[in-house]
Amino acid sequence: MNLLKKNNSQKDINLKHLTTSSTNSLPQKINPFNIRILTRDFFSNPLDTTLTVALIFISILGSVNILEWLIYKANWNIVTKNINLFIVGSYPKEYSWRPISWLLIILIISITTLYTNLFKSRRYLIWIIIIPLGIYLHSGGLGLKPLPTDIWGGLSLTLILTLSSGAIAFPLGILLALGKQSEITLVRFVCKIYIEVIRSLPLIAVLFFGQLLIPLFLPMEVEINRVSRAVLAFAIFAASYIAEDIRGGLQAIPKTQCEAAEALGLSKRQIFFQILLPQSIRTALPSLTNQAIGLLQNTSLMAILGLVELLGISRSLLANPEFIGLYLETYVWLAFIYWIICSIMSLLAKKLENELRINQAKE
Amino acid sequence: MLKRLITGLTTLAMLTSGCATMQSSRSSRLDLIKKRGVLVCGVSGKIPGFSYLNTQGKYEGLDVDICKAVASAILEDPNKVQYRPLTAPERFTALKTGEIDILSRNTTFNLSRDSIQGNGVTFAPVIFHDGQGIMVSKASQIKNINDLRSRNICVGSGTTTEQNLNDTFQENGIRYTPIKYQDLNQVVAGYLSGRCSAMTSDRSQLAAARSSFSNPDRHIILEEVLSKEPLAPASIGGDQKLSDALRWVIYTLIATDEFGINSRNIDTKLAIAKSNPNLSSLRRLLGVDGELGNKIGISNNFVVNIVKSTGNYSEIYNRHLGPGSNVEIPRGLNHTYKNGGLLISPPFK
Amino acid sequence: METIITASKLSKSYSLGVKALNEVDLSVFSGEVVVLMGPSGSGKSTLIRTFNGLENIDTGELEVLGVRLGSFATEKNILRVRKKVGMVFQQFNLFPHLSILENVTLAQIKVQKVNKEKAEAKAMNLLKKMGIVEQANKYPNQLSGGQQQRVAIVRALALEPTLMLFDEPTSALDPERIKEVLDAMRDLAKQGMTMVVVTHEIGFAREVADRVVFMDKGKIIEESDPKSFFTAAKEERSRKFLNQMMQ
Amino acid sequence: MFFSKKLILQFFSTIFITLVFFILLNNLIINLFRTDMMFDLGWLNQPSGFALSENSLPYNPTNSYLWTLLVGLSNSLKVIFFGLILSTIIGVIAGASRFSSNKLIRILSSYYVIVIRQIPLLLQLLFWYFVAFLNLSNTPLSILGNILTISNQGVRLLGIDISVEFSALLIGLTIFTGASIAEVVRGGINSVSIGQWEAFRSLGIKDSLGMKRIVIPQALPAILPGLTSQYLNLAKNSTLAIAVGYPDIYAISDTTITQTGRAIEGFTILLIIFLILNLIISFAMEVLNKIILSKVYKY
Repeated sequence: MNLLKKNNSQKDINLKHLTTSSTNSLPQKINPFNIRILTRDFFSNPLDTTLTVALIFISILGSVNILEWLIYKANWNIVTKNINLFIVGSYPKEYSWRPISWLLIILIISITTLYTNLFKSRRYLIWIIIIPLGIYLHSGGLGLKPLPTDIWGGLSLTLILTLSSGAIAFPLGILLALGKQSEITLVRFVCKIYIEVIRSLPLIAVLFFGQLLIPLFLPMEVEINRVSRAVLAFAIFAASYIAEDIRGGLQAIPKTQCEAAEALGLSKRQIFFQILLPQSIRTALPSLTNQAIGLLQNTSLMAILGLVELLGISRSLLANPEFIGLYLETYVWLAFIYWIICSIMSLLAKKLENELRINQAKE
Repeated sequence: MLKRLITGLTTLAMLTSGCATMQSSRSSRLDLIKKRGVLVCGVSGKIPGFSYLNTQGKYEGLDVDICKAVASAILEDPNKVQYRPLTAPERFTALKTGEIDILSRNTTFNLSRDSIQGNGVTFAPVIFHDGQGIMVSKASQIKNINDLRSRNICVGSGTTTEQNLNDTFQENGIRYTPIKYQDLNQVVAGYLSGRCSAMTSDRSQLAAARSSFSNPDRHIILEEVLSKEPLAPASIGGDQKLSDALRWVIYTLIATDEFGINSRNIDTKLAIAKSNPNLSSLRRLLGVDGELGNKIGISNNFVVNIVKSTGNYSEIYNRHLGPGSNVEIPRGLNHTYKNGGLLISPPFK
Repeated sequence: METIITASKLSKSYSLGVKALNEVDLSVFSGEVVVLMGPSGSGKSTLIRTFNGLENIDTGELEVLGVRLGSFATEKNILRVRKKVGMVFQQFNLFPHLSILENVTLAQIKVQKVNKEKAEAKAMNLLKKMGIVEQANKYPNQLSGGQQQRVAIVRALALEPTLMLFDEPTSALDPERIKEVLDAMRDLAKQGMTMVVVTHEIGFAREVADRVVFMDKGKIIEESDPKSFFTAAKEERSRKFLNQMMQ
Repeated sequence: MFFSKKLILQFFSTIFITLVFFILLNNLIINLFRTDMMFDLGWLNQPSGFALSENSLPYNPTNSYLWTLLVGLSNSLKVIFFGLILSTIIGVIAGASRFSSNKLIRILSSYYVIVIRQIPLLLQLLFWYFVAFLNLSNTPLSILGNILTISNQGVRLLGIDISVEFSALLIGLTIFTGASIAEVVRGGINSVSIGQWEAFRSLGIKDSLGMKRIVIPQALPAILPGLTSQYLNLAKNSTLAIAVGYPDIYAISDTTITQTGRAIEGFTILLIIFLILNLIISFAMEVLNKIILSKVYKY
C-alpha cells in the first residue's frame, strides 16, 4: 500500500516535472526577474539563445503587424453594422429579445457556475432546462408568437444546434455503449455496426444524409424542419463517438468494482447506473469535453449545407455588395467568437472535472 | 445519472414531436400552404439583385419578390413567406422532399429538369431571360473564348453554368481549367484575386457582381453568349393546382405591366374597372368579373393583391436591377413584347 | 583527505512553502560512506538528488567534485558532474525497451564515446562480477527486482564514477532480495568507492557507514559515527526515529 | 417457466429492431418509387460531362461518372497521404517541443495547440484559401532560390506544380491535425515515468538524446492508438475540400448527385469508399503498431 502511494505521488510530480527544464524537477517560488532564471529558461546554451532571439524577433514583428492591421487597416464595418445578424441571424427585430435573452441567460449561468457557488446543488438541472428554454424562446408557442426555424440564425442557432444535439447524443451514446456490451446478439450487432459505420464517415456526409436523405426514410406526411434534421444528424454523428468514449471509460474500471457491487447484492441495472456509468463518465470526461468542443466547431459545417449559423450568416454577408472582399475581417471576428466560446466550454469542463474529483475524494 | 438520461430523452421527444407536422399526401400543396398559412420559398440568399440578406436581416431581390407575389396571391399577405436559403446542389432535392413549396432561385429552365425522368419539377414562366457570359479584366487583352485557351476559369459547382462552359469549350476544342466554388461570391473572390483569368456565370450575375467591384470599368463581359439561360421559378411536378397558381402569378406581373397597371395607380384602375362595365378585359384581370381566381384555387382579387404588394414586373425589376439600384443590369430581353422584349402573358380569360 | 562534496547552507522549498532543505551543511570526503537517515519527508532524498543536479537549490553553495552546482547551475556544469557521479534509484529505472547489455553500454557509447566492443566487454566484465552475466541479453522485466537493481548498479559503475549515490536502493525489493543488493554495495564500499546512501537498513549502516547523518524536516539533526548513533543518539528526535525503526 | 427471461428479451428486441428496420426500408422504397428514382447504378457508365481542375489520374469530361469518382478518390488519397506525413512531422515536433529546455519554445508550442484547436477547421481552411493564398501576388514569389515559388496561381516546389487549392487544403489540414497529434505525442511522453528521465540524466545523457533513445520509444505504445484516430480524422476532414474548390471524392460525389439526382446511390458509394478507406488506414496502422512494438520490445 505504501509503495503504491509513493508511486502515485511520483506520477504527479512527473507531469509538472517534465514541463520544466532539465535542471530542476519541481516548480519553486521564483522571482520572475531573476536574471539567473532567465538564463536557465531562455539562454541556457548558444542554440537556445539563437532560437530565443529569433523567436522574440519574429513574435514582435508579427504582433506589431497584427496590431497595426487590427487597429488601423481592418474595415470592421462588416462586424459593427451587422452585429445583430451575427448574434441572432435574420430573427425579426421586434422578437430578437427572445434569442438575445437566452444567450444572456447562458452567459450568466456560465459565469455563476464558474465563479460562484450559487445554486450549486441544482446547477445541472439549470443547465438541462437551458435547452428546452432555448427552443421555446426561439420557436415560440405558449404565449409567445410562434416563429419558424428558418429565420433562426447566427450565434444563437450555433448554440441551439450544439446544445440540443449534445443533449440527444449523450444519452444515445450511453445507450449505444451499453448496447455494445448487451447479451442480446442482435442488439450488440446493431450497435456495433452503427458505431463503426458512423465513425468511418466524414461529418459532412452525415450532415448531407441528414439534410437530403432523412426525409426519404420517413413517411411522406412527416415533415421535419431543417434545423431539427441538422440536430438529428449531429446527434447521430456525435453519439457514436460518445459511445466509444464511454466504453473506454467502462473498460478502465477495474473488475473488482463489479465484483464488489455484486457481492453487495446490487442488481445488474443498479451496478451499471450507480457504479459503472458514473465512474466511466468521470474517466471519459476529458475526451467528452473534446467531443463537446468539436461539436460546437463542427456546427460551422452547416454553412456548406445552407444553414445560416455563425459561419453561414457570414458567407451571406460577404455576398452583400457593401462588404465584398472583407474576408480576413470576417474570419478573424469568427475565430474570435469561436475561441471565446470554446474557452468558456473548456473552463466549464475543468470546473466539472474538479468538482467530480472532490466528490470522489469525499466518497 | 438516470435523471440526466431521462431529461435527455424527453428533450429528444420534445424536439421530434414539436417539429414533426402532419401533411396530407393526397391533396395539393396549395391547400397545405393555405392551411399552414405560410409559403415556404427556396431562394439562394447569396446573389445580389436576386436574393440576398440586407443589413436588416431580411431577404431582398427579384427572386424574393416572386415569393412575395405568390404569398400575396395565395395567402393575401406578402409577408407570410419563409425563405430557405439553398445551395445549388440541394435545391431540387429540397423541392422533391417537400422541404420547400416553390423554388425561386435563379434556376435555368431546361428539358431534363422539367421531365419526370430528370429532376421532375414543373417550371413556371420565365421571369428573367439570361444568357451565360464570361467576364475578364480589360488588362488581360482577352477578346473571345479562343483567348482563354489553357487558362483558369472560375465557376460555381453543381450548376448548368458548369456544364455549359464545358460543352462550349469542348465543342470548340479549347482546353481550360475550371476552378470550382460553392457559391457566387467565392467565384468572385477567386476571379478578383487573379486565381482565374475569367469567371463565368449568367450575364445578369456577372453584371451584378461587376457593379459591386471597386473598379467596375476595368472588367468587361465578353460578347459571346455560351447558352440561353431562361430563369424560372418551379414547383414539384404532378401538382397542377400549385403549378397553375404559380404560373398565373407570374403572368399577372407581366400582364399588369402590359396594361400599365402598377402599385401607384391600382386603386384608381380598380375604381375605373368597377364603374365601367365596358372594360371587360380589365374587369376580368382585376377580378371584378369572371371568377378567374376561383378557377385556379385562389381568391378572385389575387391580381389586385399582387400589384398592391409587389407592383408589376417593371416595378420589381427597377427596384432591384434597374438604374439606380445596387445592381444595374440593362433590361434587354426582359422588356414586355410591346417594348421589344420576350415577356408576354396569355390572356386572362 | 580530498573533499568530494561541500555543501553549505543549502535551502530549497517547493511551491507550497514547505522547506525541503533548510540551511543544510554537509561535507563528504573521498572514500567515505555516508548514510542519510530520517523519516519520510525529511529531505534526505532531495538532498542526495541535489548532488547530481536532479534537483536544484534555491540558496546556498554546493560544490561536487570541484564543480559548482549552486542555484541555477549551468547545463554544462551539471553534465560535467553527472559524468562522474553514478546514481541508483529505488525503482531501478532500467530502460525497459533495451536489453541488459544495452542498458549498461548506452551511456558509455553515447556519452563517453567508447566504441561498442570495448563498452560491451566492460559491461560483461562488470556483470560477471555482479553475478548476473547470464542475464546480459534478457530484458529488464524478465529479471527479479534484486537482479534489476544490481544491473542498475552496474550501469552506473560502467561509467567509472568517482561518487555513487544510492536513493533507497532496497525499499522496493522483496525482503529475500534485499541481501544480494546490500552485498553488492558492501563490496563496492570495500573497494574504496565514495558513497552517499539513503536507506532504512540499520544493519547496513552500522556495518558499512563511516558516518550517519540524521535529517528531519529539511535540517540535519545529528551527524555521528554509526556506533554512537545507533547506541547513544544524542538527539531526542533521532532516538524516537530509531525506536520506531527497531520495532 | 419454459422460456428464460433472457430468451424472451432477446425475442422481443429482435422483433423490434427488425420492425424498425423494415419500416424505414419500406418508407425509402415508397419514396423512391414516388419520385421514380429506384435504386439503379446504370448512370455510372454515362459520361460525366464536367471538367476537373486537377486530376491524379488521366481524365477528360467524356469519361464515365465511375471514372470521375475514381479520379476524385485519387485526388483525396493524394491530399490524405501528404497530410499524414506533414502533420506527423509537425505534430511530433510541436509535441516534443513541450518538453524543450527553452521556455519560449514551450510557450509557443502550447499556444499553437491551444489556438488551433479552438477554431473550427472549416474556418481555418477558408482563411488559408481565400485570405492567405488568393491574396498572394500574381507574379511568383521565389523563396530559397528556385526551390519554392509561390503565387496565387499555384505553388512550384522543385519543378513540381501544385495548385493553390491543394496547397491551402493541405496546409489547413496539416496545421489542424498537427495540433491534435502534438497533444497525442505530449500525452504519450507524459506517460513515460519520471524515473526514466532521471535515470538517463544521471548517466550524463543529454535531454535531446534521452528523448530520442529512451523516452520516445517507450511513449510509442501510448502514442500509436491516438495517432491512428488522428489519421482517420484527417482522412475524414479532407472532405472539407469542397469549401476551397479542390475536387476530392466528396466534392465530385456532390456534383454527381446534383447532375444525376441519384442521391441514395451516390451516398451509398461514398459510404463504401469511406468504410474501405478507414479499414485500410486502421489496418496499416495496426501492422505498423505491431512492427514498432516488436522492434521496441523485443522480448
